[in-house]
Amino acid sequence: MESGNVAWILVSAALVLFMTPGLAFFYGGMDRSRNVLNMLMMNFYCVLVVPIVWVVIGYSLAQVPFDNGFIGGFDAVMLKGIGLDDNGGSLATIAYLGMFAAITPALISGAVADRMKFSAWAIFVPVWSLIVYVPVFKWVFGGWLGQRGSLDFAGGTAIHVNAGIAALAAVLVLGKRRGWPQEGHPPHSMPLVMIGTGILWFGWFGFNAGSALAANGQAVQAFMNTFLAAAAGGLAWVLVEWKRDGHPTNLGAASGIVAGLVAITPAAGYVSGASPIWIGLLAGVICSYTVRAKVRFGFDDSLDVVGVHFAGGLVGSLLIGFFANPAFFGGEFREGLFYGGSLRLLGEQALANGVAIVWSFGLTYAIMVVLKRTMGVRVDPEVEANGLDLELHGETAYHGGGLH
Amino acid sequence: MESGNVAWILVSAALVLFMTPGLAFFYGGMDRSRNVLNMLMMNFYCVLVVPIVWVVIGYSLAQVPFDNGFIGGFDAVMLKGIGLDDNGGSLATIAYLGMFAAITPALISGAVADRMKFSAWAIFVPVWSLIVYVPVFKWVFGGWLGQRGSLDFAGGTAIHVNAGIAALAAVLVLGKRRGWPQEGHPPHSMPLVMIGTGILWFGWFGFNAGSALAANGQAVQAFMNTFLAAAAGGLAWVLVEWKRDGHPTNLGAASGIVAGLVAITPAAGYVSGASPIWIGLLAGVICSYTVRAKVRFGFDDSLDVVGVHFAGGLVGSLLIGFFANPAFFGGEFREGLFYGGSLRLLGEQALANGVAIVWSFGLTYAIMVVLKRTMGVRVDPEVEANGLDLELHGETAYHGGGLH
Amino acid sequence: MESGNVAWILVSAALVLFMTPGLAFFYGGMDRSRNVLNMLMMNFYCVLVVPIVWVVIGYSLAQVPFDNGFIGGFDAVMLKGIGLDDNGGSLATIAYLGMFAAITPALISGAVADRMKFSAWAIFVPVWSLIVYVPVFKWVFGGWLGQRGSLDFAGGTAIHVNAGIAALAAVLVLGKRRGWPQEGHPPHSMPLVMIGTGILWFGWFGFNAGSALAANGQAVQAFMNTFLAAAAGGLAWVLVEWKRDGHPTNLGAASGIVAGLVAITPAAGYVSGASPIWIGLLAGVICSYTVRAKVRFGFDDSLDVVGVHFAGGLVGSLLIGFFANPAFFGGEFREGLFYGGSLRLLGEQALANGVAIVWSFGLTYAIMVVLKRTMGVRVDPEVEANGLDLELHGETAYHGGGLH
Amino acid sequence: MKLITAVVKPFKLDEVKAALRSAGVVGMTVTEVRGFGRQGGHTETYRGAEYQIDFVPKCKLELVVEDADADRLVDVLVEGARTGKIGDGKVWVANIETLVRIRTGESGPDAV
Amino acid sequence: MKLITAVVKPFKLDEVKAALRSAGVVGMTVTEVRGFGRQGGHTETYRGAEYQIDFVPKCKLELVVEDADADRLVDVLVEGARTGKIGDGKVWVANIETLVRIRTGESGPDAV
Amino acid sequence: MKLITAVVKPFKLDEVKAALRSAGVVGMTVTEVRGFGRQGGHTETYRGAEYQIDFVPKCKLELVVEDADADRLVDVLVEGARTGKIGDGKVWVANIETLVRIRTGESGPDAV
Ligand SMILES: Nc1ncnc2c1ncn2[C@@H]1O[C@H](COP(=O)(O)OP(=O)(O)O)[C@@H](O)[C@H]1O
Ligand SMILES: Nc1ncnc2c1ncn2[C@@H]1O[C@H](COP(=O)(O)OP(=O)(O)O)[C@@H](O)[C@H]1O
Ligand SMILES: Nc1ncnc2c1ncn2[C@@H]1O[C@H](COP(=O)(O)OP(=O)(O)O)[C@@H](O)[C@H]1O
Repeated sequence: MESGNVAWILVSAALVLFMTPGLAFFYGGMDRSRNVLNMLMMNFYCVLVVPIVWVVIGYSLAQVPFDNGFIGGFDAVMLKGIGLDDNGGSLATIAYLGMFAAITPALISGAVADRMKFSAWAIFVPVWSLIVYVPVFKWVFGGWLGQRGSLDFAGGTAIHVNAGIAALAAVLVLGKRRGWPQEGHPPHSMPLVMIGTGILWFGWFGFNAGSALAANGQAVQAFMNTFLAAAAGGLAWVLVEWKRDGHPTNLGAASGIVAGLVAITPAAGYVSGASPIWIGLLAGVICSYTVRAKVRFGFDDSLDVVGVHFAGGLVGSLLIGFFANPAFFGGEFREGLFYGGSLRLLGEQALANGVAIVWSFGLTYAIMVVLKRTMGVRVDPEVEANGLDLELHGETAYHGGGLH
Repeated sequence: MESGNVAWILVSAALVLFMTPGLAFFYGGMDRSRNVLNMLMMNFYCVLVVPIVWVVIGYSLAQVPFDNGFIGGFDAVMLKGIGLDDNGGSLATIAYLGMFAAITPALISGAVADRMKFSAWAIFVPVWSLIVYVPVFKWVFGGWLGQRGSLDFAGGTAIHVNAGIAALAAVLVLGKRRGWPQEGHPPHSMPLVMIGTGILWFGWFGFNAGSALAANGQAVQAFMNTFLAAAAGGLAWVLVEWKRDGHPTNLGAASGIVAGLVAITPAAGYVSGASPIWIGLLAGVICSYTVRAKVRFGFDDSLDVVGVHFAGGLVGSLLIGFFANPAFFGGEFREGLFYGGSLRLLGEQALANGVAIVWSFGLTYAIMVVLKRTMGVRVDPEVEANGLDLELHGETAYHGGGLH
Repeated sequence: MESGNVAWILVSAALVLFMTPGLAFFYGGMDRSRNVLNMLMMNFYCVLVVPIVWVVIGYSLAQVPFDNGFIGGFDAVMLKGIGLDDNGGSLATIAYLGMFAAITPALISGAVADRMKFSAWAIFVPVWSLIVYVPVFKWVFGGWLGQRGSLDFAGGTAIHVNAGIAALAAVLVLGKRRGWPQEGHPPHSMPLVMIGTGILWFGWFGFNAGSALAANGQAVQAFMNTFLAAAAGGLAWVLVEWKRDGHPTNLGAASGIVAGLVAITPAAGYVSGASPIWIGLLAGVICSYTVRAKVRFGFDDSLDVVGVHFAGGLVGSLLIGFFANPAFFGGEFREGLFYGGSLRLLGEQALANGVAIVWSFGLTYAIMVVLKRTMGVRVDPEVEANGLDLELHGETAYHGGGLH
Repeated sequence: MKLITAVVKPFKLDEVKAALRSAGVVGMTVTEVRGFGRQGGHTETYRGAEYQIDFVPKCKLELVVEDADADRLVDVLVEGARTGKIGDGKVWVANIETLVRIRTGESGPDAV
Repeated sequence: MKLITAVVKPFKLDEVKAALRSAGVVGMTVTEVRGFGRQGGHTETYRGAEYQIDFVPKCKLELVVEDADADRLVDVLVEGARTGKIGDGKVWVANIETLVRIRTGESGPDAV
Repeated sequence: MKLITAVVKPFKLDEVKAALRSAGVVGMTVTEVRGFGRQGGHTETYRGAEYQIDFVPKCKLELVVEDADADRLVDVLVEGARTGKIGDGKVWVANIETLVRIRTGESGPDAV
């Protein structure tokens, strides 16, 4: 592999690693000051445990042998047989994919905020990674769903839809926060939210453009798409809420940026021209409404993982059925409806997401129920009232003045 | 284009994108806690609207056709005709330049802080981008000013002088903040300022060294210059204030770093050896005094955009006339005075900046006056007193304790 | 040099620059709110003064002539003779190494927190860089210790052990903080600590993988090692404290991540497979105990520079003697004990660290004593009580509400 | 007139406020405070070092009320703030001489 | 002696302080508080969900003064803090028994 | 019963608390406040512009105590908080009518 490609994959991997702290700040800022450290810890924990799980067994199960459509095997356990030939190209890819494995369960943490036992989370993350993330990843990237022709460039189905629907299953088992939805909890630190947003967008260039696994034209287009869809998503959300709620807000901008980024993720290497703008705009508008579903349907998805990641990921994934443009890329994938294609691609997208949704929802629900029956998943009401930071982690986020 | 160059441009573009949040935190930390979200929003808004404007029409007007000395045209509207040949090289450059387009109006936000209507800002940004930024950019990079031989490596004239003088025009129309200059408002969060400073310096390597549009010797020297000038600028400011005001401060270090970075921006690909140290030192010393001009002359440039970006950009741009060293780069530009050149280069630098200043000041003033006469540019005194965060955005930066 | 390699070195250099602010936030968040700005300033000061010192004289002394085993000379003073041939490769390396020179003394700041005169620090940093850092760097990288066969990939001995033992010497001269160890001072802002942690990990990919000075297989393995050791270190620390103290904490996760990163630093380009996981786990467990040494032995190392950087660096450096795997890299270094090597490598590691420890401890102690006898190193008790931010820097970290 | 001061658990604030409002209270002033009492503090552990935090977060309410309402409102307050667990807090009542509404200059009961 | 307590709008604090200083006050203590009153709170909207924030930021001033000065200073305070808009705040006065200056141990009017 | 209010230097808080505890105090409430007084404020310089900060950080303690203990505790407090330097703060005492323990509803001295 050329040094330029190796450099690009390594940079992209570092960028995706940086996204998990970014996500932690994005979520943590939205949380109350007595639970922010629990939120940070749930996220940081993912980058502690998943990397180990990934290289010990996850990668092997997710990929090797490559021609197996359903699940890999044990051939590459603990990186067995992975050398540095090809200038380190394959090892770089494994590291890069490990970053994705780490951030995916972290996405779910926003939904279960403020009430989940950390001990349960500590078990949930590696288990979920192995029995939910790994198979869906396999099926979508190189496995049977991918082989049928569904497209997912950087993880719309495998990551956002997957984690988003898992978040729904998790909160259905976990139950609502004390006082929700009557009591509101505005973000305790909007600057922290915006720090997270900045890091997320920055890192997402690695997430999407890195998924070309080379510094080539497709990477460049994915980069441009990531730039435009995020901007369009943020703009759309801000305009909707300005009209609807009377104010253009920072949280709206941040949420719209993330919605646009989520939606372009599956499509980034397949669409071109003005398409990312349309995808971003649609995602921004739609997600600014889907975040309201939780109140209507009564599931307490604390920080809107379902409304943003599930909805945004699904929107983006289905829009590939309209906007995919193989001619532009000189690629061998199906055309979208707007580029002369048939309904076939849209059908494949629907199928792939449908399978991911069923698998992820069902198994996540099952994992949560087992955890609930064994160790319990929910903190005591008093712990919830006093705040998880102090009760579970023995820490307090801010200590000021002379009072300590 | 080699993969190494593509990788470098993409990384640089991501770094420049990251600078706008960085700028938001740098400015936002300096602001009072009741206006910090408005400040963040003004900055983030730029990366929402400008990318769209840039690819829809801005880039085309700014560049295509390339041989037009005054203004581009409509040939590349909505990226028409831009493919992925040359390994994505041209598209990468368009994305990269889009980041510059986005951060330039964001610079102005520091001047108008605490009192500008967000609705007026929402119009100002795209309009200013198209009728002020785009032409100046064209003239300097490839247009008539550049063709005459003036030098601007990464945007000293096109970005910092341009935005800096626009900031002056904007505040002259907008008027002073209530209570200024009698009432002082120390930074509400210095750690936030320093977070912004760290991000800005980090991102600035992409801004300057990326402007070589290749991972080559010129990029490396631009990188080294960015490193040294920032350090020298920060050191100079700190030493000046230590002597003058009695304390070495974080805000002084941060301001000096930014001043050094601004000053080296136009020169980064043209100077070598000890020159960046001198440029940084001079910028640090000079800007530590120019920030005082606002009180003497009575214009309320809230966060010193004029004193740092206009002054620093001008200093750096004129110093090219002394320090430019084509022999070192094997480049085809004129020598500076210290390297055996004539006054010609200095003259061209003065001309280019003079033209940018007149155009930018005049048109920015005109835009602001039109906005003032139509929708109004200034919030009500009560809004100003209560804080823009709550009044304009319906948000509060920090919510602590049990009081909500 | 290929453009891909140049790109990678430049990116790595930018990442390492970003680490110093990251370190500042990591330390600053742990500090009390009345001293956080002093802590930030001590760190930022390093990136202001050291870059200048490095290019003016440090690099030359540290490297040129290359075949001198003990100390360089004056041939490359102020970058004399360094051109842009080889596509800027050598200049890129000098910039990259300058980042390391800057962060090394910054590490020490955590130990002397809350009581050192900033004026003394301002002298200490450049002096220490030249007479402690530069020789040790030379001996380890290309000098007599390296020539004998000791290994230090990215600065375990030259940076972490060196700065860690210097921290011990510094606090022995400086004395304890008022009230220590009876009075405790919990971190004033854990989110700031975690922001620093995120930046440090992100930047450390440049620190370690960049040290291959090319985007090649060794860089990729160093990257993977950095990923795994940090995760394992964080996991180990969290598990130890969960068992021992009853809570898994964010500060534990952060400290373990840093401990893992420190320990893998010297080994990153020499070990493979599961080795980084073992190294990270060991470092996490060991450092979670070595941080307690300060209370037992009564030296007031405020933010655990000795317990984390000295201990972690030493652990990692010695473990090379067990885990070094030249066959995997096709490299020409000695095997570790687990890969069929003799005790020789371990002996060389012990020698190199021993020499670094003696030199660094002795000279740092001497510098501090001289500073103490001349200008004084310690602030007045009243300054310490009122906080260094206000007294030394005339600044306050946070200004909230209407009370100013 | 009377000044009722109450120190309560932060998460009870909303309930107390609602109860007082129902009881006719139209104004009060709240402060974030730290309490030291029988409840004791807690321990936080950072890098294995224990820090004893003696002060726990509380909210302090201050209400100026008419003499006749004082007893009743103290009861309402006590009712609303009680969890029955240690650390529920205290209420005390002091006499005050004047109350003035700044906006209008009204004083006495009219100013409440 | 008297303890004057005032709750005022934060942005009026500087003016009030200046007015009191001119009226001879040399010491006071200020607290950031949150007020609940007729002024009502405000609504913040996050992701389209409305949060009712009942408590608005206020500053509380406490001044211990000599009996003879109390009325005059209340007037100065009311004057300085008034905007005429709802939410301007309240002033109340209570009797206190002793005032001691910690530094010197002086007590009574000398301690002010 | 009596309400003792004290404004002290923040870094003296721990000492004062310890002294009061030794003197038998089992409960108190502390607030972060800002003081304005003879001590004067300080100047901060940002980008060469001076800002006069008049208010310095202080801690305010409130203790409700039995009448008989008040004088003694004031002395303990004054003792513990004194540095002898300007700005040491003030202590004042007011009468209060009732004290209620929310948890139990006890009132008067039993509620302390
Ligand atoms: N004597 C006192 N004076 C002032 N405040 C007190 C006093 N005693 C307790 N408090 C406040 O009441 C809170 C609860 O008191 P505590 O003794 O912990 O529990 P309880 O009221 O249930 O006996 C304390 O945290 C403190 O804020
Ligand atoms: N009865 C009261 N006791 C204590 N504080 C009060 C009382 N009523 C009002 N306040 C304080 O005064 C502030 C202003 O009161 P509000 O009723 O909003 O307006 P106004 O004083 O103009 O009638 C409130 O925010 C609150 O802090
Ligand atoms: N008259 C007063 N009423 C209320 N608080 C006061 C008064 N005078 C001083 N204080 C408080 O006491 C603190 C110390 O007072 P100061 O005049 O600075 O010093 P000293 O008490 O040593 O004379 C002030 O910062 C303020 O918080």
